[in-house]
Amino acid sequence: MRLQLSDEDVAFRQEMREFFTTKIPQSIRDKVAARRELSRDDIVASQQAMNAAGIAVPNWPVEWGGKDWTPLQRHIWHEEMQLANVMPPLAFNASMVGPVIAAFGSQEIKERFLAKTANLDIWWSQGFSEPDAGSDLASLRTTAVREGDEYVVNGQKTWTTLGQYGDWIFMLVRTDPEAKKQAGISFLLIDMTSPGVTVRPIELIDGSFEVNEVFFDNVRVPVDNLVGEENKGWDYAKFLLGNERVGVAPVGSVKRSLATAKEYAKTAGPGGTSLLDDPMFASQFTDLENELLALELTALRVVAHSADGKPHPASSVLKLRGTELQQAVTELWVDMGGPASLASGAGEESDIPDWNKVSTPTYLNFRKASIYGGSNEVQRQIIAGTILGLRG
Amino acid sequence: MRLQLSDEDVAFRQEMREFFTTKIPQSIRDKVAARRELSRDDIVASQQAMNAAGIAVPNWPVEWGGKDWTPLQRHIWHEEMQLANVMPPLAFNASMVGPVIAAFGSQEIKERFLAKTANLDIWWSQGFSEPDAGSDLASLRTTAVREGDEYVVNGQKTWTTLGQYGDWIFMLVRTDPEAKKQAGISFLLIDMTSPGVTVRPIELIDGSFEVNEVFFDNVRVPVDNLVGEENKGWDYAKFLLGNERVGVAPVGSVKRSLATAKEYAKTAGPGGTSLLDDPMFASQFTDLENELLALELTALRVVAHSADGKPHPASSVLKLRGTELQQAVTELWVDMGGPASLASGAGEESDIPDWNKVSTPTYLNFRKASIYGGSNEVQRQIIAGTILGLRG
Amino acid sequence: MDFTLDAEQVALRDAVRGLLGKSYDSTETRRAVTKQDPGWDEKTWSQLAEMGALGLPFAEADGGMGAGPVEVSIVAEEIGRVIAPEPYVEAVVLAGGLVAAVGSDEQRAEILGALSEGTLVPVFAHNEPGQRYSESAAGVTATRSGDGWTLTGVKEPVIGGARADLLIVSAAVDSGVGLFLVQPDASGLTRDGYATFEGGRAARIGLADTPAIALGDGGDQSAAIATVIAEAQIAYGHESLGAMQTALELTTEYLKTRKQFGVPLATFQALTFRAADMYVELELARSTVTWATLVLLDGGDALEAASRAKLQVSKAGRHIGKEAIQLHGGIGMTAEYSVGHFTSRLTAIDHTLGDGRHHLARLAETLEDHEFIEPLP
Amino acid sequence: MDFTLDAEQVALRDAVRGLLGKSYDSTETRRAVTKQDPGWDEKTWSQLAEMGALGLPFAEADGGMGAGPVEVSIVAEEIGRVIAPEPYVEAVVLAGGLVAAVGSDEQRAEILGALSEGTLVPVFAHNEPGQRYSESAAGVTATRSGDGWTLTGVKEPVIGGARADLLIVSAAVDSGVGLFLVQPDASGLTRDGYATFEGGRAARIGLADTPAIALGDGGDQSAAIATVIAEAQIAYGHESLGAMQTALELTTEYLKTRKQFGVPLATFQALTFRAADMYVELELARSTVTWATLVLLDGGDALEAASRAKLQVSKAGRHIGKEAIQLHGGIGMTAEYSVGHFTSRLTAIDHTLGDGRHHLARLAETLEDHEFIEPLP
Repeated sequence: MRLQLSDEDVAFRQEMREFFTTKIPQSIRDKVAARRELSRDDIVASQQAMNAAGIAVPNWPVEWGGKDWTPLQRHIWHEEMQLANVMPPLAFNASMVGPVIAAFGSQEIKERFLAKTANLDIWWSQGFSEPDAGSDLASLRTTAVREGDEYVVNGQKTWTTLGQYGDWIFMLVRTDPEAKKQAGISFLLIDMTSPGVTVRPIELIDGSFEVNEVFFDNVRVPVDNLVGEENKGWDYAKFLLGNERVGVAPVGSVKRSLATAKEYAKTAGPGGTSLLDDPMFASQFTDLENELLALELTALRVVAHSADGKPHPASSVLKLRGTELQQAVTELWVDMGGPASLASGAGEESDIPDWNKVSTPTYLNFRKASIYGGSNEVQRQIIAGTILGLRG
Repeated sequence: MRLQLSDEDVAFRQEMREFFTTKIPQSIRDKVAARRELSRDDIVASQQAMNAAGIAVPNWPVEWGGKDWTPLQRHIWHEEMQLANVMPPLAFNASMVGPVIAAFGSQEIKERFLAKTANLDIWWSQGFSEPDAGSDLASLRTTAVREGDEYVVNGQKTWTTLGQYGDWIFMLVRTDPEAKKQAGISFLLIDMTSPGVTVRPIELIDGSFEVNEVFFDNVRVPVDNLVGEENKGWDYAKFLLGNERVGVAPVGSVKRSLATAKEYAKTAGPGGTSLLDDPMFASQFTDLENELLALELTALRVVAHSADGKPHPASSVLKLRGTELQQAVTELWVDMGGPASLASGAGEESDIPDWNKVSTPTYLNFRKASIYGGSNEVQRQIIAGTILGLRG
Repeated sequence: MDFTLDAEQVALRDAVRGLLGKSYDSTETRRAVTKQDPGWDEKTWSQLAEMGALGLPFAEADGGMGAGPVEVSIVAEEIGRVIAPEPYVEAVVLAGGLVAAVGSDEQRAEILGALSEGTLVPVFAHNEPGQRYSESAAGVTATRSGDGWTLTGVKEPVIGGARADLLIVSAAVDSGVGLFLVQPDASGLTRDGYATFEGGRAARIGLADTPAIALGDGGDQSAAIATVIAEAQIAYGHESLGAMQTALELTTEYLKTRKQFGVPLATFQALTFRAADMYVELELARSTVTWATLVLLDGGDALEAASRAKLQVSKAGRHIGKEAIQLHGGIGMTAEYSVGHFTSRLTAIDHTLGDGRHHLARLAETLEDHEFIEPLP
Repeated sequence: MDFTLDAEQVALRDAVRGLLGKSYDSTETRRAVTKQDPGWDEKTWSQLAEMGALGLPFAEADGGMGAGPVEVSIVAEEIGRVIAPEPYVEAVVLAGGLVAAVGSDEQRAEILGALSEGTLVPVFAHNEPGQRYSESAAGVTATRSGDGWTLTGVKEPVIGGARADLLIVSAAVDSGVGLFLVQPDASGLTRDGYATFEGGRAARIGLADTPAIALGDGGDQSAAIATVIAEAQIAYGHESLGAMQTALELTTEYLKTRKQFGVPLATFQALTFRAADMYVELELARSTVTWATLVLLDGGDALEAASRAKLQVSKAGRHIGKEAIQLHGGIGMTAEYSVGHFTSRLTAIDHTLGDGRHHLARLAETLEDHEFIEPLP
């Protein structure tokens, strides 16, 4: 047992800190700090800066741009990024479709896609969820019927995050309607400019447009765009969802957000007094800091034990508690604002500070955190079933 | 809508307050206030004082000693009793077996039992729960086999509260082994001095002995001791459990306990300072007071709507939240004590105040409150199913 | 002690429910209304006036209906059930309440009459940037000027401030906090309106030597302000009750009808138990808020009652608002579906006139004044 | 950064687990031991000594094993797994720790040697009636008397005080808080022992001009006391981890095997989800407590680390202790069954050396000293 990082890891941490605080445009990092929405260009610029330095997709195989980092180093990379207000590489590219193509795709498909995926020259969208499916992913109904060298795809996907920016979409489609639920599903890549693909943005309760419905009406897709084998898509999806759970705890970004809130709190009381002089606020900050410490340390323990890249079952703890704390911090921001938190739509002429304006939309928006990407109910099920062996 | 009590109810409240604070021996009320265990004699003396005044069993039919009170008056009676640190009449007698006998018993059985039951000349125990049944009461296995003018009873009951004091026990027994679960159950009265009845006290985690196992080994019971009809016992039990849920919220006693805690808190800080100057304690007291107010008002609403003596479905809210608050207050007492809360076994020579000595045993003991008498899980099931119509 | 509505009150409730149920028959209808300024429906407002709902708390001599806090609470609760965006609490309870409390005979008759008829919408301009939930006024000062006054400073956010026909502005005077009537087109006045996250409207009101008339005698009105704010807090409590009730109904309906893994969600006890906990929170809040209205009716301590109600509603509203979305899952996050709007509105009310934390602190100051709370006098 | 035990540490854990598993193989065995004074098993204590467990943290020169906080944490956690009543943290970490920190060469060799061998049980007499979790000493004063000192006052509750072979008493001296060695049979000393609710033992120690010898130089030992208390707080954290782990295991086992309505309780998602939440709390507490031990190893800020660990354990221990009983139902309330004893012990530890509330307040004082917490130096 040892607390200290190795000299090598200390140096690595320093290198990352240096990189993220100097090589990512300050203007983009300021936007993240102020919790304003990033444009597509901002996100691309961030990722390309990382990719230029060879650190956008460290989790990929080295031959496709990955790094032979230890799990701890990958964790440090991820934390330092968030502490520096840097947006992580687009998950759909870096954590989802990239690793699937690298693991299961043909050489041809790897060459077609991986470099562009790492560099965000292709913006990927995710086509997994369907209406009426919820957490029951395998009940999907979008079909892909083989006709010669093409699949004809019909159906509808939903909750496609940032689908409005998407160039390509990776899909789970049903290729064998006779097979039982999980069997008969394939993993297919579709050019979103194909005729018959329609993207409809869904407005969220905070007024933002970040998820979409995507409709497929007789979309013709070359069979070359199939990843791996036909009807094996469920296996690839499980692989993907497993990766998704690694690094799911937004520790660094929540730490940064709480630290910033604490700074603002110092003048957010009536007449510019410090809210930290209010024992209830001070206790809440202290408690959240302690809970975040526990979460961060748990993430480190998980990292230290994730040997072969497979997700540690305790990853569910990170997702569950991580989103709870994330939501608690967004709520604290609103509470700090008091009535100023109402002024979400206030313009330039307003006397309300900018941070008050974004607080409540952010709070409302982050209600999603405990729903998307495996709801907290699903995480509890995983913990109860996989870790505690409690199966109904 | 009106806040004020009617003049009549104000007078009634005054009358009750007067009675409970002057006619029940102070020494017994002091014991309750100090949360010390009452002896059997204390409990009998309390109830007999009430019965002498004709107010021990107001919920019974008037001809058997009941009062024609409104539900609100019954509520006031119950609250004033608790605020005055008076132990309510023994529930097994007053709320359970008495009403069942009055409603379903023969004239003969009423005459044999009701007056003595009201006066606690007979101390009743409850023989419903069995080992391995938990909340699934109807799965009971104790049998009563008819042999001539007698039933022969064999089996085991458990969680029999204060069974060590019991003269008689009212039982659910299986009289028709062929019938389905709820059918085939009868309601039988058994003299606990009968040969073959054995009471074994169960020690609880706080070191107290208040529940018991009761064993029945070929106990011969006259058929005259059957209440109502054979195999109709489940109906009577449902009637009884319904009554049990009326007035389940221990509002008055928790209010009294919280008020007393607040008083002690004023000198319980280091060196005799006030813990109420600690904003965290002050907030917690304030919050608990507010929650208790909400509970009390909800009890009043339920009372105002319980027309025919049937339990309002929102009774489950009272049991659920009432026990949560009860437990929260017992925990607060422990927290107020700090390290002095360890000194549960300290004797006369100790410098630790008596209230510290009883705090933690009380806290541990009251973990039962959310388990017994319909666990809080059962209450949630009732709310979800009966009120919200959510049935799996 | 009686917690039931009488026949007339039931009739009022049904009438308001009928009207608002038509005006806001779907999420789409409400969204269409809240997307356009003024953020609410003038026709619905007129209909509320015709029905007498806008004049309920005011004396008949002032053009009102001579009803009381119970009738107001009925309307507020119905507003909440469909989260109607009309500024009922803001104009009637808060602004109207101040006029009724301190206005001269003339001011009362003129303003409350027009308000009751639906032809004049007054709002209370009280919040100031950087002052959180302060009940005093530090950022706007009033100066005598001839027979009248001038005001200088900034009020923000002022709910409904952009559409208002009349502003009632709190301002620092020598003796404390005064109240002033300001015309929206008065000189030196600027107003910049904007939408709030739940579909409401607020504004920044800038005042620069803006002419104003004292509401009442121009002296310290702190006590009246505190009382009227308490009345509004309690009315907001009822609005929240309505919203929580609908959020719970939407959630239980969803659990009953929505299937996952081939069975209704209501099969999953982990979900239905959470719905049960929502019900518990709602009923406890309902008890406290209803009690607070009865305290007003009884002439009891309005400030204490309001804080108790607001605290309970704050906790219940957060719990129910969050759980309603979570138990819906993804659909609950979308603006096209209804439930999220209820969560939004509950959040907005929570942060209007003091959230739970604020009222807990206020109540904590009086903790040692009583042995325990006696709810019935 | 490494959170894993090395081979020697694993061997220590297995050895202690083997020993304690035999000593406390059932609830009945433990109850038999705790019902009789001194409330623990002298034979088990001797075996722990033979194994070297009692001398772990002490220098070899003082008769110890020269190991460190990690090894101590391993023993404490095993103690907690079976809630062994032996006063390990009390005698070794707390009393022994004070001697190691401030004792003279002679005192260290004499006391720590005998402690390590299991022949002398010292305890720290520090709590005072009415002083809550104070780290100073107000109720006992030390007065110089010839070469030595005399002490007057009351210490209570002193955990293990009745059985102790040597009392280390904190007392007010001119320069602050001094530490003194007092023989249990010293003149003017009275001790009244009693059982504590979880099966432990405590005592009132009365001192009246009782002769004492200074531990160390007789000056202010506040800093050393604070540090050693922090070490004990962290060790208690490990004891709690062990107890929480077993409470969770008992609960999951019960849910798997116990049937109700004809099916195992594990069928009810409302119950299994709550077990999942217990696991979450346990793992988060485990991370923090383990980190705190590594901070000790690294020579970091012991007081901060201890408060962070104690706060997290307090919350987790309450949650897990309550839920473990609730998910068991009635059987969980009985002394014959195991789980309630774990809840009792967790409650006792929580209120020893500061509960979560106390440590939260302590940490809040340093809230503005850092931007955020950096756990790895």
